Amino acid sequence: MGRERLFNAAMLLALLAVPLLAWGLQEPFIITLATKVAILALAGVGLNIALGLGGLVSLGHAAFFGIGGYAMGTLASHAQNYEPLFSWPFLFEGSNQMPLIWLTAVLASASGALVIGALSLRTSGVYFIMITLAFCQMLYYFAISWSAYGGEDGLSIWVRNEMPGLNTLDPIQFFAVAFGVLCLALWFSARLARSAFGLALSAARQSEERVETVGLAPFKLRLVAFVISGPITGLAGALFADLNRFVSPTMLSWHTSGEIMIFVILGGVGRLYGPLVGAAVYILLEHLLGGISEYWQIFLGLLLLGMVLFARGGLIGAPVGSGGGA
Amino acid sequence: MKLLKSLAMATAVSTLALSAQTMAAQAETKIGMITTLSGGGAGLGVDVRDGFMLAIEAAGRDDIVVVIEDDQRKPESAVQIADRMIQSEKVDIMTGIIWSNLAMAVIPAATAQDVFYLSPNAGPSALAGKRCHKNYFNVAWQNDNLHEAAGAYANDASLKNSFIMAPNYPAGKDALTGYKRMYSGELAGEIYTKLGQTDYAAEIAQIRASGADSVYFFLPGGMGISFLKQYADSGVDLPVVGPAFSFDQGILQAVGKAALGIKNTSQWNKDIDNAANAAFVADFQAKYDRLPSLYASQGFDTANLILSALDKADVKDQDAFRAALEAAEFDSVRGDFKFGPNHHPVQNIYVREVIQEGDIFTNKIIATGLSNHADAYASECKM
Amino acid sequence: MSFILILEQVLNGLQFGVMLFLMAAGLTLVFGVMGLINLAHGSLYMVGAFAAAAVAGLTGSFLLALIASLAAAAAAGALVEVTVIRRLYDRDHLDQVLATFALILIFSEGTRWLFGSFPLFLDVPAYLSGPVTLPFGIQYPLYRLAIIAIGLVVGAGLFWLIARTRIGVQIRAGEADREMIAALGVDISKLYTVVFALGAALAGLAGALVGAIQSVQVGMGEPVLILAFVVIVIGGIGSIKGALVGALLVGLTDTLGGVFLPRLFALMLEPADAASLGASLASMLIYILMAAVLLVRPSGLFGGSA
Amino acid sequence: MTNPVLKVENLSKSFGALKASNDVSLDLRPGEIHALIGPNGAGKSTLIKQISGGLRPDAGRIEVLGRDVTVLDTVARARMGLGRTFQISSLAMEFSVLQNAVLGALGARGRAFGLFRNVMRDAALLETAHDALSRVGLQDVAQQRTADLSHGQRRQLEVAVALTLKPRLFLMDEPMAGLGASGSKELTGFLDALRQEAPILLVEPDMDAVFALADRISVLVYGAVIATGTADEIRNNPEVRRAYLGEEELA
Repeated sequence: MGRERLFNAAMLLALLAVPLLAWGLQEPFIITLATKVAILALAGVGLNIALGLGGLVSLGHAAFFGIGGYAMGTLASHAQNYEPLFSWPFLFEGSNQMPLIWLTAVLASASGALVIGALSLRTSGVYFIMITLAFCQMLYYFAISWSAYGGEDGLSIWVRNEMPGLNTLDPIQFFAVAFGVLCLALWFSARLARSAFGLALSAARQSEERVETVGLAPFKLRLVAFVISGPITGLAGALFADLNRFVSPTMLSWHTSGEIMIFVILGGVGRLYGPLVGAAVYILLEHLLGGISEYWQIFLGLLLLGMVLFARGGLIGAPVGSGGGA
Repeated sequence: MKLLKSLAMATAVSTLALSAQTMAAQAETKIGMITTLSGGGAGLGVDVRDGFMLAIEAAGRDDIVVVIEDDQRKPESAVQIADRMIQSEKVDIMTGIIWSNLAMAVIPAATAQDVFYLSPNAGPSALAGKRCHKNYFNVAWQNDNLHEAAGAYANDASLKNSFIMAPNYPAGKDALTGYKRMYSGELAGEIYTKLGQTDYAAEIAQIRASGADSVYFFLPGGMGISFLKQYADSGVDLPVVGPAFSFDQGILQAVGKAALGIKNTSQWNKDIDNAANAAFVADFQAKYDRLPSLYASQGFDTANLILSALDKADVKDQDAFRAALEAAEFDSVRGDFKFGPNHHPVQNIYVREVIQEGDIFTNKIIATGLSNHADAYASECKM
Repeated sequence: MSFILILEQVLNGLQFGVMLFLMAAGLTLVFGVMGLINLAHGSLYMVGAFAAAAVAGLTGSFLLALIASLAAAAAAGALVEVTVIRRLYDRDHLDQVLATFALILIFSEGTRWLFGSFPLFLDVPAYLSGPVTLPFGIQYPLYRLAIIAIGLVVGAGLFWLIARTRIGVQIRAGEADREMIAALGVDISKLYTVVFALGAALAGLAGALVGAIQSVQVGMGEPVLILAFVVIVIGGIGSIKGALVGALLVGLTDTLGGVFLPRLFALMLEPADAASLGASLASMLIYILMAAVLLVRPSGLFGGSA
Repeated sequence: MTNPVLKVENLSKSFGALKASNDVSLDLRPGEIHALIGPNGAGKSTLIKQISGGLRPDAGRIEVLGRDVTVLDTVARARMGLGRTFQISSLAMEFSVLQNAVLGALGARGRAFGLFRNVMRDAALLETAHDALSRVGLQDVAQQRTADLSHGQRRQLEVAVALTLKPRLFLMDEPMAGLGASGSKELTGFLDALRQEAPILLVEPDMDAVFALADRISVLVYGAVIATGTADEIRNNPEVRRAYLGEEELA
């Protein structure tokens, strides 16, 4: 385990060093890029709890990513237009305070995860992949036609939401917020993996029969895992929407689910820092290849294919060697 | 061959820009173009870019740098590229976005950071009305204009009971609102289809049963092609009217004879007789080996507008440059071109008919739907 | 709400269902026999359509175009199977999803590189175009009837192949127990290539048939891919019968839902809201249907193993 | 004789034409080892699966400690103290031996929703786990990955995990399979002592172990119990001899 912990620490330090360096060189865009890596890694960490620890292949995590985004969009748009969101039981005109927005995003995506999880976990294998995809598509089509919040045109927020004590408009400070939340999530998922719940959940992934025989219900374990995993991806959705100051149905599309899954697989499924490495590599590829040619996505496709076929344990598996896992 | 040429040119330009980034010479004007160059909707972005670069290269100025990037039709990619262009490459002017949802994601933030945005295509109603901005100009039209002209034409052609149809998304609702704003007849039916729908058999059956005397539809890209082919094959021969989006050069060849004779509204066509237009059509065909579409004409006009303003003022002096843009003293392919108070064009919108010249399908102007038409949101705009 | 309109809509639903069956049959076959999730199946649909458009453009014959679509898709399928898919059989669904997700990127942008960024022309042949009057006075496009006919013929051929021929026996055995048929001396790798190419050919044919009345453009395969997955999940993965029933069910639900839901709401709400609420619910309908089926039968109507 | 810990009454289960369990009735008394023998395919595993809750019988009742469990699932029956080992070992292969044992102890505790504290530093769980491992002789391979264990060691780990549940009765499906002569002898001694802790329903083809251990033996042939009795009664029962032992001369 030692080598993996060293590698993880190096990755985290790199993610911290790059924007600080860019801040010194007055290169704000690199800071924004690093913030995007931190936020998408957070979305991956959320999925990795369900996918890496619990073995739940969910192709619908964009649903929570989108719910988090729209939670932010709804509150912030009402705040900026001074229209009350609801007047009963108290007059509430939305808010542009990040803590309250995060809380709403977490609660909304947790309840979404509870409903979708309770229904989807009755199936398994490919059917589970497809039913999570179905729920995600349902939300996607709903968002497109829900004209109250921009429908397919999406919803733009003029000014990034505020964080008490920080000026979130300054890229480096917003990076600090995103980086902090990512570290918190990584610490939490590390503790979770080693906790009693983590042990039982991982056992359910390996042998459902064994977990039943010791008297623990796999369905409950997986549902709780889903309800923990959803809000973390939802929180990432809220932060992502704040990064772009824009929310749109594309956050809910199955392509987004696919991309979040790519972050986890690229880094190495079940690897604690897998999503961080996966997100960083994917975004770097998208950024670097983007300029090369009009048909850059062919190269992206070839690289992804090569990684899946040859880097068996994902990008962390290769340098750190096998072993490890949850 | 032409693909490789435009590919090489695009790479050359962007690598040139990347290298030029380090020594940001003061005299230089930097233009950032974000448009869709991959995926299903790439045809529109390629046309805008080719039209734009045709004018820039014709001017032969060495103090203009153009950075071109692909937004993959994804709002978050467009925002990310826009942030880079504004924050790190310090562009003075931005342009290129095709789709309304990407425009809404990028333009408000860009204009708020003192960057001029000249839209060659997307003209969402919000940016023409309450949320207009002094740094935002639209060179093409406001999204409703072509639909309003179609409504006006329907009255002239005494169509009394039209069946109208659009996808179930904001631009679709704007389209039918625009049509109804000018149309004075009855509505035999108003239906919204699923975005990206490819099979319209059910809708055509409803049209057949509705007793309408004409059909007005707004279905951009592949949706329009599918509908037109299935409509032609269905034996329902009610006259069809549509906006230019389903009848421009890139789409017409894929629809073929199913589109012959169909009326559509557009602010541009290749047979508008003025010197600039004739030269544009000839030069475009010579350089890119294909007829220009209305998107190419919009890209070309946007470039010439910038060039005319640069002749009169330095882009760093924003007020002077804005005045130069508002004056719009350049010979547009549409003839005389002027802006309304909310920086949206006040222009003629023609009615075209699809014809066949040799084995190429194209359009010819048959009437003027609306002349000197401004958009309906100008009054809400307080700059 | 005339009776004729209802009948016409049912025919539309059937035609859409039959087309979905061509797509779903290949998908469920590949998963049933090789246990592989192939997200790139939609790209083979696109390859078929582009091949047909190209050949129709050169030769002007629709028949040659259809044959070309079968051949091109089968060739592309076999090539992809030998180079990439073969390495994925023993990998878990995760790696299969990512690898085939990458294949979508390669196919889409590769096709755009070869054929350019604009939609291609592919039209219904003269002898099949225009409407024909059916009993009850329904005017219905001849070409759509042709699609229903071709689809049913191909479907029957597929059932015959699975039930009666040697390859069919091997396919059914492979679905039951992959290790067993390897032990029995069946050349597994050849069988897998054949099955994959067969699935690809079916998708290519569907692409060509539909391409004539829809738009042949990059990315046309993706919305159909999602529908095909919904179909095989409802029908039960691995079961051809399930794919047929699922396809017809989804075809009818999507078509009739799109027509009747807005009218249903129009009784309650005023037109504009009814239209957009109806349309949005209609687009969500098949996903609601799939979730409902899975809740009642967690492995599909005719589903075997998950 | 106090009332039985486990009572099975008229249990029937058929798969199409095959009657896997044909009106089976048997019970398990405290402090007893009740062996279940029969030729392959007699329906022993199907019977075990129905008792443990993995399979729902077509007819009949199952009672554990006086409570009807016929409709309860595996998890509920396990919580009532039904410990089980599997014929084909079903363990968490990626885990270490100790982690599997701790999983058992966690199951015994019942609440698995501790999200923060490191489970491998939970003194109570570790004590139960180490105690069970040492009783089956696996304490010195505690840190090894289960996947790297020998087949015999995995059988021992199955028993150990069952022990951590502190069950009120054991269902053991061929625990001796794959153990060498010495391993079987050792486990036989261990089970002999274990019966005081909780009675054992033992399915085991190894005749020496069965006759050495079992207080009572039931013989299952084609899904039906043809005889139940002490080792001697079974050995001399003509029906058993004909249907099952046949020419094999008994030691």
